[in-house]
Amino acid sequence: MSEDAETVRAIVAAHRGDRGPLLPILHDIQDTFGYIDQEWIPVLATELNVSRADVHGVITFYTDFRSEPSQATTVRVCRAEACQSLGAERLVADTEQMFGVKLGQTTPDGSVRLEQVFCLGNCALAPAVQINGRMYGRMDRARLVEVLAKGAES
Amino acid sequence: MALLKEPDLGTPAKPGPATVSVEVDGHPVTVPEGTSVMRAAALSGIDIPKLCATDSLDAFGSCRLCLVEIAGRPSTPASCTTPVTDGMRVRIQTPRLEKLRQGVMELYISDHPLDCLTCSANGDCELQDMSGVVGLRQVRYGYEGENHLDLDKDTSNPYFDFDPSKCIACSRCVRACGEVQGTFALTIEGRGFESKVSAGAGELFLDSECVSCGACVQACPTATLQEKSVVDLGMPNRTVLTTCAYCGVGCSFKAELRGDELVRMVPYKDGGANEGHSCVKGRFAFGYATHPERVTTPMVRDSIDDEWREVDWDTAISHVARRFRELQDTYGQGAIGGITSSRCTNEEVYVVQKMVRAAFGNNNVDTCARVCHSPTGYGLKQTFGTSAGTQDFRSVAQADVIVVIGANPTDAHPVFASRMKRRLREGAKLIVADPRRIDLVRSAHIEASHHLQLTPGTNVAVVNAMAHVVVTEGLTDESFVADRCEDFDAWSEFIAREENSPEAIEAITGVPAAELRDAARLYATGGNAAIYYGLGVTEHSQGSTMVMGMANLAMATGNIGREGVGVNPLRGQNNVQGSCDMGSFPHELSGYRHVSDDAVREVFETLWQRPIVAEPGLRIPNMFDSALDGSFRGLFVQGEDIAQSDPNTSHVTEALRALDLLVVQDLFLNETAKFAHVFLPGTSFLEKDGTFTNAERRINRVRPVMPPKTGKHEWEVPGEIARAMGYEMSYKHPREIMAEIASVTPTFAGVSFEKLDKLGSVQWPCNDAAPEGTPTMHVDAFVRGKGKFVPTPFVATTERSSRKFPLLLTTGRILSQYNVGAQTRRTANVTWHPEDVLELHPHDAEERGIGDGDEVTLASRVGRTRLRALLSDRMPVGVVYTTFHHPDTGANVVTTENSDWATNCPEYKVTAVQVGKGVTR
Amino acid sequence: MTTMSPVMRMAHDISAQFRHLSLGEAADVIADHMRKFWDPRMRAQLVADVEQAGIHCDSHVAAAARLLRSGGG
Amino acid sequence: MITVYVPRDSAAVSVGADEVAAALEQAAGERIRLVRNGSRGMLWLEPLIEVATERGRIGYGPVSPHQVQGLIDAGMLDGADHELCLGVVDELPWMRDQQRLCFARVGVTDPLSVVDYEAHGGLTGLRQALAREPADVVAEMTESGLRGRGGAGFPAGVKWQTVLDTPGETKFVCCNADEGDSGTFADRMLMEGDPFCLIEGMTIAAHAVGASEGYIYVRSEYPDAVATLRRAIDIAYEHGWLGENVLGSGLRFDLFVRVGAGAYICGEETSMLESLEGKRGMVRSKPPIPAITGLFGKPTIVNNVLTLASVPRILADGGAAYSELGIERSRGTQVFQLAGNIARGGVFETAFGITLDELINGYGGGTRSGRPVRAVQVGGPLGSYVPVSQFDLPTDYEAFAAAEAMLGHGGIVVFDDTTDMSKMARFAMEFCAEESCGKCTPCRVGSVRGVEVIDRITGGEDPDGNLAVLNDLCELMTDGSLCAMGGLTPNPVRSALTHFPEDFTVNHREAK
Repeated sequence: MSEDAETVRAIVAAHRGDRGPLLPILHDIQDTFGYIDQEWIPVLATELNVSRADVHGVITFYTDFRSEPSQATTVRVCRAEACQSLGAERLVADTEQMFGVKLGQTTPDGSVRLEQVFCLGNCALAPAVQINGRMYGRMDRARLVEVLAKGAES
Repeated sequence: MALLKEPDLGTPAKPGPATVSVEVDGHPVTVPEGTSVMRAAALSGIDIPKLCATDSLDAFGSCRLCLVEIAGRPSTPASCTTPVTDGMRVRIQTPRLEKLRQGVMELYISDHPLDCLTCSANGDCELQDMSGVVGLRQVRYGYEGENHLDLDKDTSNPYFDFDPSKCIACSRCVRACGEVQGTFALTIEGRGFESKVSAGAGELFLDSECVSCGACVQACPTATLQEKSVVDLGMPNRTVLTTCAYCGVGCSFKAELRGDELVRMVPYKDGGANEGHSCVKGRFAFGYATHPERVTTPMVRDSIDDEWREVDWDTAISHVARRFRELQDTYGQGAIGGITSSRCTNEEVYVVQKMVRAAFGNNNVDTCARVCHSPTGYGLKQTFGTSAGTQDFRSVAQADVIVVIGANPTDAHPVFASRMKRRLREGAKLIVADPRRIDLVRSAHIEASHHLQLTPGTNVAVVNAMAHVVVTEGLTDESFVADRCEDFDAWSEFIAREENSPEAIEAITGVPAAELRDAARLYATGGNAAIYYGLGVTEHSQGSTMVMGMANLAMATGNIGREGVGVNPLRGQNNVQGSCDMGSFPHELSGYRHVSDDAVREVFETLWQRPIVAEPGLRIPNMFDSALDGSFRGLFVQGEDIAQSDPNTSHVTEALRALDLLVVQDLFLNETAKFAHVFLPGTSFLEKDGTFTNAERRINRVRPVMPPKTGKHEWEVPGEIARAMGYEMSYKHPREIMAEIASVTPTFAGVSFEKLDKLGSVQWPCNDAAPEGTPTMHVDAFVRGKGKFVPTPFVATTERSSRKFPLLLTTGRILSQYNVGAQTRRTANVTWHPEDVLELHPHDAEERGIGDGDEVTLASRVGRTRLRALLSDRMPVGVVYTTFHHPDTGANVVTTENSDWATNCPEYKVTAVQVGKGVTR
Repeated sequence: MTTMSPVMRMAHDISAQFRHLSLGEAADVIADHMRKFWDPRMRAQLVADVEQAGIHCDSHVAAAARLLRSGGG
Repeated sequence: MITVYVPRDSAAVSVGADEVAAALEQAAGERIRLVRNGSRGMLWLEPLIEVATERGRIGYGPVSPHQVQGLIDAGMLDGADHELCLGVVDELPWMRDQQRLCFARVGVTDPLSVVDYEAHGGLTGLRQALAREPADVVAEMTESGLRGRGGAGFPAGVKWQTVLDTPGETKFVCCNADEGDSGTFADRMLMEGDPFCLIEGMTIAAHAVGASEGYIYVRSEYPDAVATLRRAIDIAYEHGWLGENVLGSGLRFDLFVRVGAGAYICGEETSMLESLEGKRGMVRSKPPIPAITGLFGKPTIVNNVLTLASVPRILADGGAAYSELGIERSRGTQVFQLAGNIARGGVFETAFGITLDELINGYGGGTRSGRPVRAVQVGGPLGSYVPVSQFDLPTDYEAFAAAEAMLGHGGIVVFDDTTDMSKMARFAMEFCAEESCGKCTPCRVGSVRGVEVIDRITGGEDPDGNLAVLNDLCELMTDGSLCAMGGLTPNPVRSALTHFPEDFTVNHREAK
């Protein structure tokens, strides 16, 4: 914990001088650790001279921030209108069926996490899916299987 | 009176003259620029429905109940967030608006328990009220939809519960915690429909940063945050307006009763000192008043080794009178004296000093201010001409630079601290001079520009160096000095000497010269600069010198005589200002007039029909010394626990043991009472009728919430003793005492209970020249005419660290406890501070093999005690800190007899000590 | 460390504050302070203590005590 | 060396552009100079390879990686014909008919090449601006008639004038790049395809109003745009386009990219400011307006990406030239985005006034599924569903408003006749419930109840009564919400109810 706390402090230090730096800091922490541990909230509060509640309120407002560590491949299926017009809801159903979990859940073996997302900016090539940060267009069940198989290699 | 419901105008007042005229449903009203439509409507007599708006908080615009129509605009803006414009025509009652409001309420109620009839807030619920106001008749969504009804209640706080199932997510609690209190312990967790109030990072209230000030409870419009006492006892049905009896802030409260039972204390919005805010002590910690350990019957014993014997009042009083007279007959008129209490009312204090002066026939009267703010009295009298702070609390909102020296307002004066922090969040700069890194130095959203972390005992060197920078860098306000002050040249010659330069004093104070120079420049050039100080200034061998040093600095920079500036003591106890005002000092009659002044004495002699001794009497430490040498034999102590609060406990107790008659009047059998021969039960503030004067010279009414549990008003007792001693002194009501005070004290000439009842409070001087009181002093001229510069050479205390006692101990307070703890220890406040601890730097701890929480021995040249260690980097290396709230610890066992050269105020803040692991030797 | 009487200790504390003044000025200020704030018994005690201390007494304290004695305590 | 272009745009990459580029490098690495350009915006053709020839840039697409070798073998590098060959890209009707001001360089240049940028007219506007007084620059903006492209259509010049007129030592320029609306991707394409244009626009804005710092708030769903912008900003600093002395003019302007964290509401300008301050993205009440009390309480310009990207051209050619384009009070060009179930989706920049029909059935080629169009949603998830019967509507802010629709940012999502419009109405409420900041009651609670009520209606539970409740709720959300999120959510719901009432009846649904 203390070593991690030092890392957290170093991340904060890298943002000294930035205005309103909490979001960039939270992003960096999540990029570094994959999540934001509850125990770092007091460290952040002290370093940034805000209250613990301030930090907690921000973390819980934004859906990007996770409070639990996760090794899973994140599959985010776009459910916004443009993707719905080309069968996003069917893709969601297919994906849920493939992995046996609902959106917002992680497979029991911890390998894949399904999430919904509203718009990836790929609305002319719908439906869109983002897998570990990379975007795919014209997605369907078959292509998803293919991409995930490839992704496992790279 | 019936239960007082204060009007809520929805949004805070805007400053400035009323210049903008608008029409609300045809009613014209003129308001200051920037006023919200909601407030303008309220001022015109029309309440717009609202839930998230309340006039203690900035407009938020979330509930959408206050929508209005404005001529010429198609939309329906929220009236709370819409400022008025001249000529605006507002409609608040139209079919469209009524439908919208019903729609909003329909949504609220679709996610709210339907238990109004059994709800603890029934009758005091804004949600309930608004349902009625908007005429809600049905909830067409039904109650089966998504909801928050199964959320768990948090009952962790000893004073209030949090029931999120009743929350309407208006954020009033969150905003109150931030805007009013400045703690930011609350937030909204999540977003959208999942939004929910969270203490800290999803913690229980008790585990969070919450300081239990009650602002959130006060702000909550539903039963979500509610006092446990209301849950247990039910809604109060009548109100008594009164004044808190804890610190010198002097908050106004509505004591709310159900029948004769006090249910809760609610801060009063019209209270000049607190403007609707409170702290954990005043708001919640009043249970001591009805604590079973209260003594309510007089008791007598011949020897302190005997058991107490309960007697009736007449027996007790005649016993006291007889014994006092006997001692005077045997040992002389000056062999007895009295100590007045800073916790009692002005009227109660006045009669005690009158008893001493008129019935005892001497000036052996002193007050517990001796051990806290007597140097303030001396120092400000010498320089400015009167023994009191220069500003009202409101003034801090105009300060651009705030200097806090030897004070820890967030713990000791929390409500004022909140006002100060609000100003700091608005951008005022802060300089803190304190050996400890107190919360103000750095806490959520507050950060001092400079923390002058000086070695204890070197205040004067620091203030001299700041003045040195002002004088030598040409930052003096020359016209102010020339027009308003005297003796500047001698002082400036003294202060400009090299020995006072920051570079020269760095070695003494440990404060880097550059930091000090920057701080001095900021003070001198940063706009309105205000100094606030506490016992970290006064309780030193040079306490009085330091007070004068600060006064010099303020005068040199022209920071006196207007809003936003000044030199201001933060008084420790509720009525320490008042007890001093009332003539409790052995050298002064009421209004700070020396006993040697024939004209002043004559006023009293004429009225009292007794000669007044023209020479000063004994001060408290002198009384102890004289008791030990046998010349002082009898003492009346009103509401002060000198055996716990005064320094060098063994010396004090020896002196008390030496007395032939010690009469103690108090609520509880305190430490001092162990040495008493007569115990007279005192009354709590809930039983008192009179006035307290706070740190800003504000005279507030204290009104009885319940009859005296002792069967006698405390103000009656000195009169009865005096009468039994042969001096006729009687009043039918405390208002007569105030009338007498006003008749003999020019600064109080205009004060009366009638005026206080009418105006709420007044700040002295209150007389023909200032019939409604004086918020800011020394505006056109100083009370003494010209402000006097007094050279203040730094003289190091003789209490120094040594090989045997290498650390310096300094003492202070903590938020939840108060003074010797007699009151707060008898409430649930012990939850937060069950024992005194010794704070020390991890380095000092490591050197001694001490771990966090270890039991340690604390020893000084005069005594030793034991307590638990708290490792804290708030402390500098070499300095340790503790509080004196618990008699078990008895921190004053180790403090010395060193005292302020001018006033004998003890040097609590510097004691050379050693700390050892374990309870050895 | 010799034990001083309380009044002597206080007198020394006061006189220490006025080292920046000449002996004569200091004595005036110190004596004036004692007249204003000290019970006459304490002043009398100081005069007695100073006499007893003789030449070992601090010069400022002694000078102030002389003024107190001549000024009628 | 033959210059070959393969887009780096993330839409192109999402359908294999990286793999195509890799295949090209492998097959002809030594013969070609491969430029990763932005996308031309003809997204149905991605991955689109362009080969520079004497005739112009010849396009091939859409290309699969495995087709690359065959294309080379067929002489693609010489511009030879092939079944995938599209001819000269600039001469395709889709490209030819556009009036590309904002998107002039997008797809044409290497987005991070300063040489390309200046060679294609970059910095002209900034140089013009720096040579003039701030007030003149603002006047030029006012004259152009440019209205905010983020959706609300507020005149940019008026906003800038307010910031200019508000005294303050510190002022900010904030770019709202939180493009969260479904059906919009032009901001992303511009940031990925011509980031210097945005930087230049913001710098001009800074000069015009006296700002010294700028922030681009990009949603986290756009990692490629973030990376490209950051790189572009570094390059701009290296070349003195940003920093303490912009182009030697003495102007100091520092520019930062900030990344959102998964909150649609942060596209609302006050919520975005809160987020930039490191807080929860809670909507602020207005007044005060951000132009006076904005980021950290300072006077602040908040403009959308395309608004700011329009600025360099306005300054280069003059406000009058810009205002000659368009109709009525909708001046200049709009970057339309054709999305959803459409045969030829992408961006199409043209002057205001073009009809929906021309865009959808003309350039867009109707649905991708080949079925009849049933409705289009214009202006994002808060925009109305427009039925085919209204396809003759000219794209003009006021004309759309009159038809109870919203042109917004010009995003158009097409749905075919299999779409159940009651589901889309329900989704509008669901989306609002998912993304509401939670501050105001109509939005926080109303959206949740909206979903429940629509479920009751479509479930056949007292349809008339519940329709009345839904109508009241829509009215409450429209009139009572704090911001556009709650205030406009009724648009898709109401329009679906108005134009497709049959979709809300049980019988119809059971038949489907």
